Amino acid sequence: QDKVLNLYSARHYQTDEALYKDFTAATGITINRVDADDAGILERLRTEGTASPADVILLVDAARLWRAEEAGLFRPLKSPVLDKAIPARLRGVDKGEGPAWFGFSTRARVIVYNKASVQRADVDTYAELADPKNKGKVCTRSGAHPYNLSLFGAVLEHLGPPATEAWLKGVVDNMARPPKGGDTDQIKAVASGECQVALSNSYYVARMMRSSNPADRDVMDKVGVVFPDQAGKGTHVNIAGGAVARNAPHPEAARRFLEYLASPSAQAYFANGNNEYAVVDGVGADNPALKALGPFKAEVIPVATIGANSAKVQQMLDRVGYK
Amino acid sequence: MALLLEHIVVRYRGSAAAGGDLDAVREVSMGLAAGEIGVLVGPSGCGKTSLLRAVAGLEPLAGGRIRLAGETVSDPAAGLHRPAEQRRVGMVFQDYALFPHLDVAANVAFGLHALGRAERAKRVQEMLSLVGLPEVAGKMPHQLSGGQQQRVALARALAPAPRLLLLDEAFSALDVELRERLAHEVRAILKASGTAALVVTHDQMEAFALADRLGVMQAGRLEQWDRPYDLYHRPATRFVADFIGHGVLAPARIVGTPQGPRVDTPLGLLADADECPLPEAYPGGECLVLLRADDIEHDDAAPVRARILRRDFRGAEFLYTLALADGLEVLAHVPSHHDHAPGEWIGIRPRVEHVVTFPR
Amino acid sequence: MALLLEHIVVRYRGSAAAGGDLDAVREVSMGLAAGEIGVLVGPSGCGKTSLLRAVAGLEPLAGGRIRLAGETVSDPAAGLHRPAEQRRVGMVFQDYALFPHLDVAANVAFGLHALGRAERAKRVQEMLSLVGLPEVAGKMPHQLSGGQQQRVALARALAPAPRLLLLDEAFSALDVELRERLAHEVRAILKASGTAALVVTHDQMEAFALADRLGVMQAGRLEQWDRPYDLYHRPATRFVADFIGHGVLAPARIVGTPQGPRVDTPLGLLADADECPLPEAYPGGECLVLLRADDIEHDDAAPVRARILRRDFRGAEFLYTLALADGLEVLAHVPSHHDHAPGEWIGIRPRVEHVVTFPR
Amino acid sequence: MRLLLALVCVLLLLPLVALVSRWAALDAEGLALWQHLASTVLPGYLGQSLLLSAAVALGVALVGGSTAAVVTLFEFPGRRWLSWALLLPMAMPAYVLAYAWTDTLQYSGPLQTALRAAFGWKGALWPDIRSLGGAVPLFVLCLYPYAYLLVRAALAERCVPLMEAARLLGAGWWRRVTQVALPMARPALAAGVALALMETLADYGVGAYFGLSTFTTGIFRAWLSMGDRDAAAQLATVLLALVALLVWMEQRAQARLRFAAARQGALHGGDARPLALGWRGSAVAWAVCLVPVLLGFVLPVLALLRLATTEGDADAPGPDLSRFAGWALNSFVLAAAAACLAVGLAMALAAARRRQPGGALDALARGVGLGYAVPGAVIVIGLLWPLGAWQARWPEWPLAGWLTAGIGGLLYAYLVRFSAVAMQSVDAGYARLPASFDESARLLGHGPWATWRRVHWPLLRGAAGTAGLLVFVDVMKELPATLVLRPFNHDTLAVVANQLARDERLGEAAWPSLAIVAVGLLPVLLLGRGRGATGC
Ligand SMILES: Nc1ncnc2c1ncn2[C@@H]1O[C@H](COP(=O)(O)OP(=O)(O)OP(=O)(O)O)[C@@H](O)[C@H]1O
Ligand SMILES: Nc1ncnc2c1ncn2[C@@H]1O[C@H](COP(=O)(O)OP(=O)(O)OP(=O)(O)O)[C@@H](O)[C@H]1O
Ligand SMILES: [Mg+2]
Ligand SMILES: [Mg+2]
Repeated sequence: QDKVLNLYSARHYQTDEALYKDFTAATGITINRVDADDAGILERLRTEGTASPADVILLVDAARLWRAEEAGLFRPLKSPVLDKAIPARLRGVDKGEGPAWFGFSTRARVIVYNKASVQRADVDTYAELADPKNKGKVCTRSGAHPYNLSLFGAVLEHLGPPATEAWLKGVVDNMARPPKGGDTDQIKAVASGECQVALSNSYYVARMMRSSNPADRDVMDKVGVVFPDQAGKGTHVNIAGGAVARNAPHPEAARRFLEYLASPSAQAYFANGNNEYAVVDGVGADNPALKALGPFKAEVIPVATIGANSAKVQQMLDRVGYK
Repeated sequence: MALLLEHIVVRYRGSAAAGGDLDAVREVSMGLAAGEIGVLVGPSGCGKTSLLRAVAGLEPLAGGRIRLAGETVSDPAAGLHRPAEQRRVGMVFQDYALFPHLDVAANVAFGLHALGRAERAKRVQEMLSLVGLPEVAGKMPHQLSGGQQQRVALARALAPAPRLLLLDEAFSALDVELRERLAHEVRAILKASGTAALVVTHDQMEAFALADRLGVMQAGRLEQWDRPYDLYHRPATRFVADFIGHGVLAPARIVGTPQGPRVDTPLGLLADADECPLPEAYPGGECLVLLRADDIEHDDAAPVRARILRRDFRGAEFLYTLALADGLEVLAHVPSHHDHAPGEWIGIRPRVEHVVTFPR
Repeated sequence: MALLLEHIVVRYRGSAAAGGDLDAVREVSMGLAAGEIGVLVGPSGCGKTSLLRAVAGLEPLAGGRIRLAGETVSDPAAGLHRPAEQRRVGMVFQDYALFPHLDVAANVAFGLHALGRAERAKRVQEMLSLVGLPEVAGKMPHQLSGGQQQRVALARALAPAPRLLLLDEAFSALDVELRERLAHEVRAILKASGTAALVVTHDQMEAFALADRLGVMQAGRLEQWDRPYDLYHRPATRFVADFIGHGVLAPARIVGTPQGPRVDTPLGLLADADECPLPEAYPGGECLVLLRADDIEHDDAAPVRARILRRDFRGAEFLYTLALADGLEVLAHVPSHHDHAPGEWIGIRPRVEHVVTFPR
Repeated sequence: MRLLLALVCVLLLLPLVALVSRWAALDAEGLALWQHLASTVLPGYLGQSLLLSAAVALGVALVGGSTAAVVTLFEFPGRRWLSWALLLPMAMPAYVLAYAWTDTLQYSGPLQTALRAAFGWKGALWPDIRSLGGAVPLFVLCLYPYAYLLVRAALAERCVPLMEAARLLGAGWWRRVTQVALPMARPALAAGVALALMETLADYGVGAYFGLSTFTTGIFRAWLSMGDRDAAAQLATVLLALVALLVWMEQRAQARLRFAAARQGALHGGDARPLALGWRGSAVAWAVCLVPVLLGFVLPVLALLRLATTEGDADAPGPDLSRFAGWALNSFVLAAAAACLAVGLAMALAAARRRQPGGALDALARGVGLGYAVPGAVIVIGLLWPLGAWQARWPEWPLAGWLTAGIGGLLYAYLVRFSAVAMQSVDAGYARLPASFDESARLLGHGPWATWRRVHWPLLRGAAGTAGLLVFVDVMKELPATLVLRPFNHDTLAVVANQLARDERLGEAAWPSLAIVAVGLLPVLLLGRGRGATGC
């Protein structure tokens, strides 16, 4: 019986500590943890090869999960528990030995807008971000950020290359200022009037809505949130997920950990602690912010395609001058 | 007066461990007229450099007053201290202090920033030619030998035509020939421009050749400040007598003779000496008399005989250290063809032009 | 041989802009026996320092060989270069190079790390007393005068009792008296311990007084390496004749006389000279003869008369620069009581002991 | 010994060589990518990088040089205090400074919001700080201490006789400073500016946050967005080549000067007397010195404190002291160990090169010096590549596993990246020791080691301290390598701050950021206390 679990995590959420503590309390398995960014984690894993001490890898970007799977860094896992708990579209493709990775939470890429100066109807699709009517109103973080790359990859899948590039060009033309800062910065910029429309991950929005800081609530009073494309393909959703490392020295502990992440308590944590959408149905309904945001239609798209698209998207960004 | 020092004092503050405060220059007074060259000699550590630095304005005075061309530049009592860069004083340092980041030409041109480019270049070439280094303008200081560096330092100090030039052993790293030539030319330049100079040297020949006024310092004091000839022949103190030239102070007695007072020395009566003091000048006439090495002639016929203790070859002559029968040691210059070995007895005779006596 | 140089060459690499490579020392050969003191003189920049640095092992040789006490220490042909710290050679630098972070005592003790604490302290005091600075042990180098620094550097070099001592103008910042005393004492120490020394100096008096062997360098070459007396009286080259002492090379002709060959000079026949070459030595007997300032006597009765061009007071004597009727300039040492003014005509007479001639 | 040093250098060069070796992987696809880059973003990257580094270099030279000159050459009330305070901004990581200033000044920040509210003004009251124009002063503020420290040390040991000679040649203080003191300190100034420049070029944090399109941003896009590590490595080598060119040019320009300083008796133990200033001069001196301290330290710290106390999410746990102590300890141990190693290596290298200049060791050392210009994350790639190759070749010797199991890999990466910092400082110190000191010591029977111990070390303690300090604070602030290479459960303050910042919890990130500053200040305090302003 393994007593330790070595975890490489790209989850940068300090509040995850509670999650790990619960696991240790429940199983007696202590967790050794290194967290870094997705790319660094994968690089390290790749280098260590057979000597890697890693058991479980947690990443926060679907494209990365796909790429790591492609690179053969994961060990497929047959787990009835996981198969039952996690919808198939949020898992890796089962090639016979089980899926290589599992999504445990999702976050939606929403549009926030300044309620005072923008009509909700003018910004309720991603496409409208490129519409000339929103000229000088849009602000986003860097196009090269994984959250944006993932969204754009999905757009590329829906529209095809020429239309996507035209759309990106339109977004660039509509920008109030060059891309900079993080998602929260965009929300604040919208609230303060620096720009009127922005993209953000849902959990940042939810976090600000739940914040006890009056300044944050003030911000949220001024902005509206839309789940785009509800009438179309649905809002873009990204996945945070995990996998067993190819050379995991403690595969059994790894399995137990992944299964734990799919357990209701862990899922509730994702929803309540970090304002993500749980993948297990019915969990997290008690998060007031998520409740306030309400249910929404998520786009359905194979993760693999998004992952494969990001290089192409980056080149388009380069061409249209999306920084 | 181009330079006037009145009772100047230079003091270095020191920790008690290092011996406490030190008065490196004590109450020195002297004057230099325009175009005059003053030379300071004295034993190592007697305060020569400190005095020059005070005149240049690099050391504050602890007392006294310095006047340059009539203008008071240092007067601690009045709280006055003109900064060095405003004194228009040129100085060549004991350690040259060339700017290592500038080539030779730029070093020499450093003090010429007021001049136009062409004029400056001309002046630099002029100065470098003067010191015999017209071809090194483009070299860096570290590529020069010691003597070459010293000459560049001299050229640099002369270039801005200072109103007073201070040379601190500025020729020490040069060979005799070059040194004499340079001393001559510098002298000529100074005379032509009416610039006064204060020079420190250890080479007494050079001091005599260069000086209009010669001073001997000891332990911070200026013992004598006089014309070179006078300083040599009429030293004011025992220290000066001892320090200048080769000589010994021998016990003597002044006696009255029909021809006037005479000095009776272990070498016999000094016959043809001028300026002999009266016997009454000293109790019982007992005194010390200065016997320089060139006051003593080797003459095998002489009645006084001395044993050769040591013989130093000095090129043109030997310097003999001799012991009289009574043990008194004297020195004698003897042309180098008189070649006697140590231990031999030879005859000597005094031939003193200027009698110099001191109390015992 | 304590030190043997065989055709050594020291080369500084230089960019083409700075004049390309420079052979600072060219094919110099010389030897020093144990306990012998060799002295090098020569004009500024002639390569003296470079030679010393090569011997010390601080500059690599470009050619030749250096042997110390029988052991080859530098031989570029054999790829041999014994590092400086293994040569047991002491050196006093032209710029002293005292360690600024150590006080005087620690500077002197620097080379004595093999000794015990008490012994070391004793040796330091001994050395400091030798150089006349027993009381500065606790001072820092920058608190010393130039001469004091130089003496500390000397004490530091002497302290570990090196097997060869190199002195690069080690006495230049000292007054004559101290310099002579130190030279004497250092000489005594070297002799007592059988240590050889190679000394660079610009003071010819000092060179003569100190040297067992004296060398004159010029433009990297050692022109002559000889006993001081011989070097003075039998200079091997015109350069040496010119460089050593005060003198001129006057045109002369060697003529046969009944008493043997004689030299006919503008001052008349040199009568009582030894070693006169035969007239056949030069075409037509035409040659140059060395007339030193002390070879020429002032004698109002002499037939040859000369006009005084310049008179330099040198303490014991005047150095007169004289012009003969035909314009030839000669120098003469005249005791300082013969006081003639420039412009006067005086009688002179040659009195040459050793005839030195060169081809015209 | 030389061989050992050469070996260490080769080891440190390995990641750089690995980067260069990726050019071998250039295929048709890679070529197409290069064409794409060249026709779209590359000119922009180059332009922004050059503009940024030129402006930062100029700023660092000006601020660092002038403040160092002011506190060493002049005497005025508060000089000692200021000369210490000027080091404070060094403890401030660039990205933290960026957060602090952005939060304060941005459109939606408290200042603009309040002003707009108070005066009814509309729109942006001043240009956004998150731009190239804003990045320049920011980099200058946190990088000028490099130049300041090195120049201060050089000026404190300035040659008194030379300054006096200049006075006697009629040069007033301005000429003395500009034409003698500063040129003499030029190697130090150049070293400081070179460090600042390399750090600027290697920066990713500020560049990403400000949305700059610098070369380094480009490298990261190639790697992260396009997943093309080869292209990233190739881009990184272009950066390397650029820096190598700059370094080479400066060294050529300085060759004469360095040699001169090494032969001349430039080091003078004498006390350098600073020029006393009147009240007007003192006021100017205060202004010159206080502005960088205020902008680079005091105000940002206040801004961080404001952030920490007002922006925090109430239900997020506040700073937990015991955990902070653990993180701080990790940071401190890593920084101290890396500083010791880097300084030791720099001293050994400098001594060996001084004894026998030229040759392979010189070239190797110069190569190692370039590591600083490579972004930390790229170094990580360069370091992991060879390790991966080794791992694949000899699975029974799991080098990579060993290195990441402890802090060995981290220290290795730190050395690759920060040896340059130590070397610059130590080399600048060595350049001021005249060769005749070594020669004297050798003639007095001291071999290389004894000479080092008894002459070099006592005279270079200041330079070594400076070197150690620089490496220490650099490691404290280092992020990408620490993030990826550290062993399990070994978080440092920088890692924690980064986690929170990435999660856009700037309020909470302010605490570990302040802690970085606090721990970084420890050696600054030590160094400042141990030696006076002119001490060194
Ligand atoms: N490091 C160097 N690089 C290039 N040239 C040099 C170097 N050191 C000396 N020289 C040149 O070599 C020649 C000999 O120099 P050296 O120092 O040996 O002369 P020196 O006889 O000691 O002169 P001095 O009596 O003036 O000290 C000079 O022309 C000098 O310019
Ligand atoms: N900065 C200083 N601090 C303390 N004492 C000093 C300092 N400079 C010089 N001295 C001391 O002052 C005295 C006079 O020094 P100074 O340099 O004036 O002598 P000097 O006559 O030039 O000697 P030298 O002929 O050896 O150069 C010496 O005893 C010296 O030790
Ligand atoms: Mg002096
Ligand atoms: Mg020399």
